[in-house]
Amino acid sequence: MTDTSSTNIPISPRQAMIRRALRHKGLIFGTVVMAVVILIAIFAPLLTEYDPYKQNLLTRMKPPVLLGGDPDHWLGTDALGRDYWARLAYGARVSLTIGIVAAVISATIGCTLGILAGYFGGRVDAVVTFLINVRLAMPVVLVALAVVALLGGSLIVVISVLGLLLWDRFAVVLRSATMQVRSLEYIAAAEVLGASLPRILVKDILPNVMNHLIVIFTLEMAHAIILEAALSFLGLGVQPPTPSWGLMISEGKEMLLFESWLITIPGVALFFLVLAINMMGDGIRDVTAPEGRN
Amino acid sequence: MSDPILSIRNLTVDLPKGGDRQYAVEQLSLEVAPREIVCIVGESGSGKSITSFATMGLLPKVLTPSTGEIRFGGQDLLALPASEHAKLRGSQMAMVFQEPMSALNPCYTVGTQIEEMFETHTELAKSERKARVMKLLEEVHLPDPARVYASYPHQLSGGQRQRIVIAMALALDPKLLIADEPTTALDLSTQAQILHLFKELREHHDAGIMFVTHDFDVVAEIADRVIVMQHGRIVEEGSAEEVLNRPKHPYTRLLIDAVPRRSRDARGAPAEDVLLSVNALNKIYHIPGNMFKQARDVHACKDINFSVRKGETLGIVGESGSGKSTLVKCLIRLEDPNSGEVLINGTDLASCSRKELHPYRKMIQIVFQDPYGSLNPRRTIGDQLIEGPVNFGADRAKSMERAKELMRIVRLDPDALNRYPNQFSGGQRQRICIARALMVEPKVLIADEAVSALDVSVQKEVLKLLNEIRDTLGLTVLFITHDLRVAAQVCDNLIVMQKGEIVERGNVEQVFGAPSSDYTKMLLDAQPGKDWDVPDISTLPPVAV
Amino acid sequence: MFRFILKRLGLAVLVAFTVSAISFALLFLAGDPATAIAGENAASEDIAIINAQYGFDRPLIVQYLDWLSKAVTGDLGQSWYFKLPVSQIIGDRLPTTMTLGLCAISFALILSIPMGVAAAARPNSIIDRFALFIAVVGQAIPSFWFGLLLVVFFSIQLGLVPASGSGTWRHFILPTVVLGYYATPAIMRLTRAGMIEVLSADYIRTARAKGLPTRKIMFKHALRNAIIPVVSLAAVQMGFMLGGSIVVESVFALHGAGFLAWESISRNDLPTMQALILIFSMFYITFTFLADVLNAWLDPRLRVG
Amino acid sequence: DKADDTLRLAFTKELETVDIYFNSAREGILLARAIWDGLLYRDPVTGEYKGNLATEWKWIDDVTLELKLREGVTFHNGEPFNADDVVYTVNYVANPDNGIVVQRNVSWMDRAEKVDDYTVRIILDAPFPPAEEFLAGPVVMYPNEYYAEVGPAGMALNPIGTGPYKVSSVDPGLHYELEAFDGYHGDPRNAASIGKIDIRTIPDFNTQIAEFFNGQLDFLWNVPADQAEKLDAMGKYQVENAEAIRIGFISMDASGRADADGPMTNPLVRKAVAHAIDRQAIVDALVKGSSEVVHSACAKIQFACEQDVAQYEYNPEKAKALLAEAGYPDGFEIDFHAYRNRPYAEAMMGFLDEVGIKTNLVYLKYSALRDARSKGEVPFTFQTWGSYSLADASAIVGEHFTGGMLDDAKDAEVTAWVNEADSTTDKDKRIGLYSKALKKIADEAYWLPLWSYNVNYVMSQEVSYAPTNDEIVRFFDFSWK
Ligand SMILES: Nc1ncnc2c1ncn2[C@@H]1O[C@H](COP(=O)(O)OP(=O)(O)OP(=O)(O)O)[C@@H](O)[C@H]1O
Ligand SMILES: Nc1ncnc2c1ncn2[C@@H]1O[C@H](COP(=O)(O)OP(=O)(O)OP(=O)(O)O)[C@@H](O)[C@H]1O
Ligand SMILES: [Mg+2]
Ligand SMILES: [Mg+2]
Repeated sequence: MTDTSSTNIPISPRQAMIRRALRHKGLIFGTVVMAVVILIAIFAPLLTEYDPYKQNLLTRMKPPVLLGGDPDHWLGTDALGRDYWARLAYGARVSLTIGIVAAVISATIGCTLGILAGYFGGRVDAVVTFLINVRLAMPVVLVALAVVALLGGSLIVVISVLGLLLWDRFAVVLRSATMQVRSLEYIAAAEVLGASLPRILVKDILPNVMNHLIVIFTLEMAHAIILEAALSFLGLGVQPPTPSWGLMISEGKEMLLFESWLITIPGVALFFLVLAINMMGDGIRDVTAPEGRN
Repeated sequence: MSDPILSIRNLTVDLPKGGDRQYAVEQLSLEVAPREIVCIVGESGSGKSITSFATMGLLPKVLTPSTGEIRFGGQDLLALPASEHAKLRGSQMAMVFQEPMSALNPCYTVGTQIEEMFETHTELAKSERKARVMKLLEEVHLPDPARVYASYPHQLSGGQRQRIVIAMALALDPKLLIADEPTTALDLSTQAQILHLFKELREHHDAGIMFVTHDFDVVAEIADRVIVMQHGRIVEEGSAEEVLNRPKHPYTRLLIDAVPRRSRDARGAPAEDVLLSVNALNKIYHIPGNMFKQARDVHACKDINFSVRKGETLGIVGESGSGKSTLVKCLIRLEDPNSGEVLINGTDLASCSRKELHPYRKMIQIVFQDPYGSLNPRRTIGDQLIEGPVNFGADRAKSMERAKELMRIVRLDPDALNRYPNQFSGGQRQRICIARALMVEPKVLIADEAVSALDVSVQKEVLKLLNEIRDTLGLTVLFITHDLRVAAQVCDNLIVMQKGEIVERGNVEQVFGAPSSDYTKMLLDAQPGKDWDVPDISTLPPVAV
Repeated sequence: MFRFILKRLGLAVLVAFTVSAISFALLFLAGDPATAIAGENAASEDIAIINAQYGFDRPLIVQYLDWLSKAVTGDLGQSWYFKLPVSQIIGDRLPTTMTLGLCAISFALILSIPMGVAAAARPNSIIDRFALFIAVVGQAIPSFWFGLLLVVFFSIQLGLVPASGSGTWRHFILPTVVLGYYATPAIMRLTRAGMIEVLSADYIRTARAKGLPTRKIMFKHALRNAIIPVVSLAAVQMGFMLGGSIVVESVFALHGAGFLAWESISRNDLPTMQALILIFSMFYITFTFLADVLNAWLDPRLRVG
Repeated sequence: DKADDTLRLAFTKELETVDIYFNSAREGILLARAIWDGLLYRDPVTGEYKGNLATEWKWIDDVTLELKLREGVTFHNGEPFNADDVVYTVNYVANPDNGIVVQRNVSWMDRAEKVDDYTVRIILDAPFPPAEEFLAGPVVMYPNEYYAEVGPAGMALNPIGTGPYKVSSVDPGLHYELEAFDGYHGDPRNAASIGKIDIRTIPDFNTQIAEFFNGQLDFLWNVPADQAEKLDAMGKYQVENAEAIRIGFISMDASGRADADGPMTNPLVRKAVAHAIDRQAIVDALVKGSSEVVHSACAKIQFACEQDVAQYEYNPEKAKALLAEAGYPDGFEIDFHAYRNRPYAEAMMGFLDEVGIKTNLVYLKYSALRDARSKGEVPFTFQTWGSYSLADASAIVGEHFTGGMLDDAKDAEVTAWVNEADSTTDKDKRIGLYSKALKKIADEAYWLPLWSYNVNYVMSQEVSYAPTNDEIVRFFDFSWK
């Protein structure tokens, strides 16, 4: 008498997730906007014939076509006469790179610390908790600003500083998520079955904290992008002439009261990108852990 | 009999789309009279709780009663506006829930929480309210009412909390008291006291009591009338005596048949050679304090000594927190014991380093209690089954063959190997866990409350399977349980633990027939439904369905 | 309990020391103090004099210990830039930042807690969606942009509030909104999630079975439990706000400690920087400590064992 | 505004201290000119030196200057001004132990001696031709009794001078209130016309403009060119432009300190750089105002600033050819350091890019960049120099071409000429020596001088003020219309 009628939930967790995802408006909005930005970033050279670095001091600060500008430059030109659309399109690359790489760095640090603390507990946990406290107690924005101010803000410096700055949330969340997973009996079962530590971490812990990881990753990615803009605002973001959106905002800020489109265009682009990433993060959380929201 | 307080007619509650079935309860009719305990029994998901929630007006928003009426005190509750219904709650009808641990707000003293009843529903002055609360606390036999009054829930034990909830329910002398599995989460001894309290209530108050449970022993202990539910429908109804001893409906018969007997299944005696022995094992947990609490030590296992022979089934019984799980965790080295030895085939596992331990891991395997937490939801069944052999160096393809074979042994479809755990029911998961443990061909199998979370009928199946496997594979089994009946049924020898110590040991007949420790006597005494001899269903006359 | 307070204080001091040691090393390694002291138009010979005068030729660790031993006695040194005692300068600026920080956190709490509660009471309702919208926008809008927009609209166009300065309470309105809004999304989300979780707890069901009115259930029984993690978060956010209000302080010309810190970076005024970092980390530690105490008061499980 | 007779303006940076000897900021100079007097005064329009606290002065020999002091002058606190104040001030600031921030302003003096109550002698270390310029600028007179009592810290919080304005309140770094000094001696400068000056620090320039729109500020200074143009176009405000002594330049690592074999050691490369950048286009599009392209390594209005030097016109083809000749047919890549005017730097990078010189911008705080330069780690940098508003070529050439930390050329010949020029008082000889030095600097293209700077001032309609071309705002010259 083999029990064959094994299921009353006929779909796999992955299928159920996809179904929920397709019904989630925020997630779809976020993903679509992200996809558009990524496509723009990849195909920037095809989308504009202008070189984002090519200046022309004779055609400075031409407003966008909508505000009665030159039809050759539909989004206008910046203070050095560079095509604004070309800078915006190429700038998507920079902003995405900053977001992704900084988040990868901080995820690596934060996850390692968080998972180790959550898994081992005890002394390891005490050390990691201490580190997290140090990190939180340190006004790292200031320290980072100091470092960038003194070392000069190259793309690499900015990304590494942001990466070193944003790991705390990964550590905090993954620590508690790991603790929770760690207390489940399948971890004990795996141990009893002789699984090695790395194997347990990779096969049993990581997949089960993955959704937290992804959600925080998106949040921190958005955070990194917006922080870079803030650094740029204080004059310490990536270096010109690199077309980052944060830098464009910071350059456009000069003329805020007179040519407000200069700051509005990259500002809106940045706003939507960050909005989209956040909505994606929220969506992923809703979809992977539906109990989290309702 | 007087007029019913509550009468439910043709109640149907719809389930949201995509649920297990269309209705949570369907065409349900029942009555509760004053001074009467009506037990509703049925397996998990049969709609017992939904019925009580519908009566209290506490249904979750997604569930809506579609037809029928619930008449209470001359009015139809379903037609009543929510605010009117709220006024009845507490004053006219009250409810006691299953989980005493979480049923009280951790932020307020229990006194305040009981007083709230008077505050909301009466005009009593503060001092009078307090006096009434004190009286209630006495009525539910709480020691030192003044202290309890000022205590926070977490300072009380589960049984005490359940009494608080009952006191709260009785505060305004309601006409109807609904108890939804009020003893399921409690220890045997506490359960006995709470059941006793209910019986007392029936004597001293006029209230009609609707008592939801899934345990026939409890039914036998207190019920006047019994209603049996299955899949949202009432399948049988009658006086307790009738239903318990002469069940008519096949489903009722199935359930009653699954109730474990107090006698041991006949089987051959185990061999003589000792396979596993534990000497002077100690485990102390250090609980670190925080800013507001002292650190303290919990001596979870004290000088544990016992040995198990090859092929023997040793039962370890004891109430919650007595150290059973800690003991087995030390055996399999999920915890490191503070002192003592665990000898298996002459090797001391307790003193092995992690590395040395590895080859011995496969000797002892374990099946845990929680069927939902013991399988990794993100890995396929097959992947988890071959985990063990692969870790011990076996070939993946060969292990997969073995996994298929074991799936057949635990009576599951081998094709299910590439599915995920969430596609299986609790009973099926426990079988998978058993299969997983058996993959590495252990000598000793530990079952830590392996069947406690399952419905009786499923429990019976899994127990049967375990017994079969033990016999065919010649396994030695350590069977941990708090259910004396189950222990009696499957074990050869028993160990009784209390507060980390072994207080009694011997074979089943000795322990049950002539217990030596007071603790064991008390446990035996506390079992509900002692007066009920489970009828032998096969001897009952067949009934047409 | 006394022991644990001691232990906790010890840990706090250790955290503060670690923070100050790290920042000391970073600051002194990355910048050249002498040039900073000399100022922009200083000539080369000026710098050599300064180097000898201040003892920058000593090993870093000696300089740190020297600084630390003075710091514990309350002597935070002299600002290289203002040539005034650091404690005096910071003392002048802290009230502004504290006022701003307190206003902002109050604003954030007053905005986000009721909204989080309302959203949790009716998930997926219009209120919930609106709250979510506020939160998502709050996360995405760069605060300097938001600040400048508010200035353009409320100060220049409508002339309702002053654009900069810290003279009266009206000066604090816009900065409070900008800085407070920054903390709002996190607090609101946590309140909402906490409330949703708590509302499904058994004791809420008990409260309903007691026939309590909804208002009482929401605010007496649910909120008190849901607010506990929010208190911790608010403490952390408050710490961030004090040290992270640079942008807001610079836009609104509020000369608070955050802005002072930022300016000190640009001026390489290391003693001021160093003292501020120490003070900010102390703040963080104090706030989290206060949050723990407050939580213990809110949650007896933490208090009585 | 006129209604309450208060002129409101803003500083962008927090001033470290009002004590002029202990700050090196432009804001400090502004306040100093209002609060204190120098012994001499240089008319900003004619460039002529006039007596101020001294009425007559003459050189006794190359290193001794005798001055007759003005009688009847009192400080804001009532202390009378006399020779003791001068002797005290000069001896205090000339003493290196007192740590005056800008040593160059004071180190040329050795001491002062009192001849009688109203006659003093200032003794120099060595002949110092621009002495008069310094006495008319950064060296101002402090009250001896008061300063001896309160020191720099007290002076910072409650400054006392003889100038047309006295200070009524100081909130260090944040807020200053000045009010007209009734007892001002009134020659050669005007007494104050506007009753009160109120200065706040507003770091964000947009906020300053917002406050200006709101009528909370009456006067904006250092307004960036684009904003000034827009404000002018609004027609509601007065926008004035004035030249500044400050010039911009690119310094190149000719001596190979940063990289001994680097491209910048090759004069052909340096000349290629000079030909590659269209300075005129940048001036027209970005710098604007009264700025002009400069060719000599100093500001035109400075004494001995030779203008007849080699000039490098914009010619990218020639630049490419020179690069090819120098062995870089495909150009090269190099770090380009800068600390201010990022758009100008970016524009130059754009031009360099066209001829094949790839630049990586390293944008640093001034102190960090200066530190890097003094360690010789900077091969190629965009710098500016304001010469402390001193109208003498030594203020810029003397600092950068005499082998010091900021000297990238390390040309022994130039150093010798400049040192000789700076130790003689013979004006013609100085002009000749500077001419030789500046010509060689241009011929070798050690620097690429870029343009002179200008300053934009924006005033509300009520304010009347005629800016001068030395970047200094003189409050006593303001009046209401
Ligand atoms: N909130 C809900 N949403 C959807 N379905 C629900 C909800 N609550 C209960 N159900 C479904 O209603 C049916 C009856 O549930 P009910 O809680 O009454 O069972 P029960 O007999 O009390 O079981 P147990 O013994 O496990 O408490 C089940 O199929 C369950 O899945
Ligand atoms: N990891 C731990 N840290 C601290 N104390 C623990 C830990 N695990 C168990 N304990 C304590 O040890 C004692 C024995 O617990 P154990 O889990 O062994 O009991 P049990 O008999 O298995 O109970 P149950 O029937 O509830 O499973 C309890 O008082 C428990 O609180
Ligand atoms: Mg139920
Ligand atoms: Mg257990």
